[in-house]
Amino acid sequence: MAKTMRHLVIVVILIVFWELLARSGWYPPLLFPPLRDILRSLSIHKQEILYRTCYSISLIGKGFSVSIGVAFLLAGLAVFYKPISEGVSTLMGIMHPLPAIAILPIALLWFGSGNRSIIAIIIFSSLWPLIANIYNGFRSVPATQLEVGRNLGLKGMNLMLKVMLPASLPHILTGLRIGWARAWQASVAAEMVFGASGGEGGIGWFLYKKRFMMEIPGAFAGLTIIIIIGILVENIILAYIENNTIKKWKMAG
Amino acid sequence: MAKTMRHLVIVVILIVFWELLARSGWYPPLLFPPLRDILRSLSIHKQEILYRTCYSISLIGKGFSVSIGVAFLLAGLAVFYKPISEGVSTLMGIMHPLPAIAILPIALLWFGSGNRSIIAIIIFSSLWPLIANIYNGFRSVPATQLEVGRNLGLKGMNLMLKVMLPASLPHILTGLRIGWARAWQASVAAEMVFGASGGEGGIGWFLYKKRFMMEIPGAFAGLTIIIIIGILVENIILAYIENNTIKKWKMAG
Amino acid sequence: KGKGETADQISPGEKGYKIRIAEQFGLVYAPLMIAREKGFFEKYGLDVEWKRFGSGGAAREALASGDLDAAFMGIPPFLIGWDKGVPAKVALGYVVSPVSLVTYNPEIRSIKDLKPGYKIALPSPGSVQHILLSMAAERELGDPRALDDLLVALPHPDGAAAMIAKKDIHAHFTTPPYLFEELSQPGYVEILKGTEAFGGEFSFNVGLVTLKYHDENPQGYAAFIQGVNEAIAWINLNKREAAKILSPKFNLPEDKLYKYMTWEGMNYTTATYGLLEFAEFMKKTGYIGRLPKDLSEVAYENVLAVIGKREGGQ
Amino acid sequence: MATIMDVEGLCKRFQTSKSEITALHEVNFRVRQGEFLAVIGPSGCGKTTLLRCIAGLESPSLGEIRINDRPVTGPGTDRMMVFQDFNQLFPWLTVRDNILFPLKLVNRGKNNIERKVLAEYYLELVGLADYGHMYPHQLSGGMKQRVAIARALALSPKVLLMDEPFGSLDAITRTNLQEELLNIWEKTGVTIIFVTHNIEEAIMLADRIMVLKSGRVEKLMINTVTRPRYYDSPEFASLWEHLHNLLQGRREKEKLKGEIKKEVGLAF
Amino acid sequence: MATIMDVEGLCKRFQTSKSEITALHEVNFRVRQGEFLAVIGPSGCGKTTLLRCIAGLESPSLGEIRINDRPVTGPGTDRMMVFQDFNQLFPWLTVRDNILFPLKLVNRGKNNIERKVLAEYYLELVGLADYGHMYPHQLSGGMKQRVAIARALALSPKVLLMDEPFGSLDAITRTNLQEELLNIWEKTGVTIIFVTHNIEEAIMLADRIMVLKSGRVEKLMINTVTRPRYYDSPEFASLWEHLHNLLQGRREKEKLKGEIKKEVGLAF
Ligand SMILES: Nc1ncnc2c1ncn2[C@@H]1O[C@H](COP(=O)(O)OP(=O)(O)OP(=O)(O)O)[C@@H](O)[C@H]1O
Ligand SMILES: Nc1ncnc2c1ncn2[C@@H]1O[C@H](COP(=O)(O)OP(=O)(O)OP(=O)(O)O)[C@@H](O)[C@H]1O
Ligand SMILES: [Mg+2]
Ligand SMILES: [Mg+2]
Repeated sequence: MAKTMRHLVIVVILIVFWELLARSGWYPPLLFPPLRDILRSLSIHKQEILYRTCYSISLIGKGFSVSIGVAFLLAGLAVFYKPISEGVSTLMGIMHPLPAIAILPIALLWFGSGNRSIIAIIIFSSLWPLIANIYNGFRSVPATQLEVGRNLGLKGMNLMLKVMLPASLPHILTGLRIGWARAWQASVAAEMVFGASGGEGGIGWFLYKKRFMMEIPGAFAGLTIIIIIGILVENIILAYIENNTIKKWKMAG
Repeated sequence: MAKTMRHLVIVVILIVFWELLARSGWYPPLLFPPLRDILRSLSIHKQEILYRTCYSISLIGKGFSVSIGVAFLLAGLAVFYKPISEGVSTLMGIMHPLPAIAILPIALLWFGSGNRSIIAIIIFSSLWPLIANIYNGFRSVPATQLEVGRNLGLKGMNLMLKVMLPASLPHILTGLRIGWARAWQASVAAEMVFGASGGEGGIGWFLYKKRFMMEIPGAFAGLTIIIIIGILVENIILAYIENNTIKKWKMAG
Repeated sequence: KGKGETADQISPGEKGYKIRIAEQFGLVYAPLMIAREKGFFEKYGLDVEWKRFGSGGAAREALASGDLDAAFMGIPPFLIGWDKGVPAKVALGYVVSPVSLVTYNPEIRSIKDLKPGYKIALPSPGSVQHILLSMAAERELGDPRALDDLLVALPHPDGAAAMIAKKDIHAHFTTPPYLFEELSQPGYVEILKGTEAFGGEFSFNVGLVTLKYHDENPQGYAAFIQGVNEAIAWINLNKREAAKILSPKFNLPEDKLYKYMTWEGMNYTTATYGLLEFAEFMKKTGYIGRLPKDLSEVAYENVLAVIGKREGGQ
Repeated sequence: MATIMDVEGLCKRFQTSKSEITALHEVNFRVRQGEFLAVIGPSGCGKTTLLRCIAGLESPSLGEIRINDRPVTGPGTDRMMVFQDFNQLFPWLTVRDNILFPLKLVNRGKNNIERKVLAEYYLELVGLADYGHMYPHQLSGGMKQRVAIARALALSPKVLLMDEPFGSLDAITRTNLQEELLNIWEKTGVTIIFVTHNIEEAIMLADRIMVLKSGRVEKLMINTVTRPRYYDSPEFASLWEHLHNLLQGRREKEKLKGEIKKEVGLAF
Repeated sequence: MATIMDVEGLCKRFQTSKSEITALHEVNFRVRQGEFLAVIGPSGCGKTTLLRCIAGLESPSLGEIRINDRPVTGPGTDRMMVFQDFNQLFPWLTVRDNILFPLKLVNRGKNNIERKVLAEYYLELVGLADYGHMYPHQLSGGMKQRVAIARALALSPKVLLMDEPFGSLDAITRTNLQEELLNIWEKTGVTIIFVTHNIEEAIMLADRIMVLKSGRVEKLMINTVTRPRYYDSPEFASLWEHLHNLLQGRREKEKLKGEIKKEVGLAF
């Protein structure tokens, strides 16, 4: 709790700093709106923002769960089969420096301009950190625990599920944390560059529209939501999982 | 060497796969060019590509070195002063989920439309992973080595430079690796979304132009270069540093 | 007014006015590229700092932040900015260009056939294309926002790629060279032309100058107008040579570029068409919140002089 | 008493990138039902490798291991291993669940209630009845080793394999656990093979002591000290002396360098 | 011989989030120049804390430590600590550089050549003259500890503080190192305070043995066994027995539970 309080204090300092800058007159208020305007815009658009946020989250949900599945599959196979491990590491070497935006044209070509492209971008950006962390996790399971598992007659899939998975939880959570941040970033970026369709579209599309209609307080309202969601997921959901697992068990990554 | 060979094999398989897809006729050749066209485009534009790549690298060099400096400073202060550690962690919580693209409008406002904005985006995207890893590294220096340092009369800056820095090298290298990938991604993405300034512009601007004029083989030539640079930095420069430091010393992150 | 007069009196050879101009990329910006290549601005004493932007949105924000003195964009995006307080006015017309809604789907022959489930790509909300589509929707479907739920915002090249790949996108409201590229594919047809939607000719792009620059650098302003004027005049007289000069810039064969530049409906001209019509429509349909009381609110004296001649003193 | 385990001609070679290491050379011995066998020897002599072969975690290069005349082909819960490592409990399970989890796996006990009763019984046996709800990180090293012993015993293995289980404990905790282990051994009658490099520990605990050196059985002797054993008894001291000399050889000053070389050999 | 170190009324309390732990209660003793003092005691009795206070890595809550009558206020190279941890060498430096680095720091030796000669001398002293170019990860545990000793000696400290330096080594390596340490001690005449929880080790090495229990000096006795010492001499056995009883107290079966509680207390 004390930690949350201190974080709040810092957030308040940042907000005050923003407000001072906005009122300083150094920047045109058109582009650097005071807090009041941002809040007003938030309250005006709250329904749309809510809808778009849920929409973004649903897209991320789909993409991220595919990523997680594929990452577990590949990392699991890579632990047991050397050639797969080589293949995955080469693919990662090639794909990691590629900005997700650079693959937009190919995504468009293969998946069309709809949600599927955005989901593809989300998968593309979250897959590599997930694989890397899960694979690392699997490889750093204490040898003794693995052998205890084998001594108990576990092998293959069973050993994976009952020993390797819980034993690599700290790394898996790190992977989820980074993967989530990247998925969220990718979904917003994809919609901002790439646009989305009017009826549908997530918070990135909201930002995009507000920017093009020069409703800058609205754009900042969207940014605020992105930040808040990021903090919520990080500090509430992931922190909750951590507190009830690896922190409770004192497992270190 | 054997490893490099195996990686090469995988790359060749990927290229063959691409060529087969391109020739299959499933996708319009205008959008999915065969390898020959990409290579031709590479050779036609080799001068421009070379120039633009160097330009991108120089921008990244500037941004990345600022990032590294700031990251060391903040991580170093955070290790010694608790309030700074809290502040940095809150800032990271707020900033990490923000896609670099979403801060483009603000960058534009604060830094103008020139290189400085692109450098700002590069700094923004590479700073957080650098800080996180360096800070982690400093905190995981073996207590015994720190105490040996203190026993030898080292403190403050000296202890930092002579013990903590080398002892946290594995984490620092991880940070550099991730930070580099993010800086490179950000510079390409920023130029693609944002344009470039003056008469100049990097490889992202090249991609942008080629896409704009629907010269798809040229765009893929640009992508190829991005991939190659990524692999070079990762497998040659960083691998060289690793082989001559932490691998030689068998230090584990 | 007096300032318009001084503009005409600038003689070649003077030096030293700084101006920051947005350099954008595309066929419609050909005159600007010619002016740059042939030094028409320098000829009138301008010292140009070129700034590149990836989108009109970014250029508009730069105008607002005072980072830029002059930029080119469509009338609707300008009006949206004006409505929100971007301190700039129209300094000259620039180009009249074909802009059309293209489809490859034989079941779509007019916008009435665009039923839910189809998707229409255009560059961004609030763009010329978006407003034109609204105008057509109002006329033919009775509701300016009837098609809004079908829109997909895609940058031109991505839109064209999606059209050619026939993935998800069924129609694309686009401009040259994508328009030409798409129409040269078998089975791709125009179902709505910009002029039909608008009901006449309109400036596809206009030149904007910030109030600050206009007021503080009357000579620079005049030189800018002169430079663009001369470039446009030169291009209209020397299309062949212009194609030759610009062909390496666009990486296009000279012939193809010439064909594009002389396409029917492509007209580089400093006259401004359609300013008020756009404003009225956008006010009526809620894209902007106010209407200029008087054209002088959105355009400088030299434009008013021309419009006064052409549009009967509105 | 009947023979429970036969080790015949056991050889184990490891292929490394540079060379081949022979960890065990032709090891032969038998273990009787209910016996307590200690294995001692210098570092690297093959003690762990021997236990791992018996546990089925390594397969022999040559030779055979038979439990009740059936050859060992892989790991199984009839031979439970207790490691030196404090890390051998699953940190995500409570002490009780660490014992219940293998019981469920091998389907011991008819239902959950019966298994819980079993788990409590073995926790009681190692003196940890009150700690079932705790997580491993909340226990001291000695307590963790006791849980590991309880877990192994709960599966009622034919043979309990213990690889320096008290190696990282301080002297006093160690002495306590040795006494407890003897108690449990007496109560359950389980067969124990116990690896250590501590001579006192071997003498305190075992019926027979096997001295392993460079992968060969140097000696397999009966522990003549009568139980209960005391450190200060003359028999204890003489056996200690005997084993100490066996292990160290007649060491001269000059040998020191040679020893260092051997250490380096291991480190590379 | 002259007194080199005075410890007077030393108390050390640790503030934890839940309570205050008193690790040392009123510890008083003196160490003579060139003496070899062993400190033994059960886990958690405060041995490490005592060494750390002397090293200046912790500051006393009460009382004072004086070296040659000057009070200790912080770490310094006049008191060099050798830790139990194999991790105490800097992995990024070769064995030689691990010794040269502190020499350069404290400006010992006039120039680099002189410092190199010094480093070689101490490497020779611990029997590692041939290993100067190697990195720590290429050495065995015992060799690493010898390098740490050489590094500490190279700075010619007044007092060498050793915190269970041989704790994680196997019996044979340990015996060798004990002999070597005695040799070095004789050659250099350095004062040594040596923490261990191994009774034999304390008897083998020390002039005097201090028994620490719950942060108090339970006993500070002169080691009456004459050098060279043998494990099988009757004096050795009787001192061993005496210390063993002192450490363990008269332990009854019922006490076991109490001990476990204590362990849990530590683990929390
Ligand atoms: N997986 C392996 N690969 C290669 N060599 C191995 C492997 N396991 C053990 N060895 C080698 O086999 C020999 C015997 O090792 P083992 O671990 O059985 O010794 P130990 O008697 O248990 O030693 P310690 O007392 O140090 O635990 C050593 O030389 C060791 O280096
Ligand atoms: N930094 C600290 N904070 C809180 N308590 C501490 C700290 N350091 C030591 N203690 C406590 O002080 C007491 C003495 O610890 P110390 O490490 O000196 O024991 P020791 O005799 O060295 O034990 P061992 O043989 O296990 O090394 C213990 O109860 C320990 O928990
Ligand atoms: Mg072993
Ligand atoms: Mg200690």
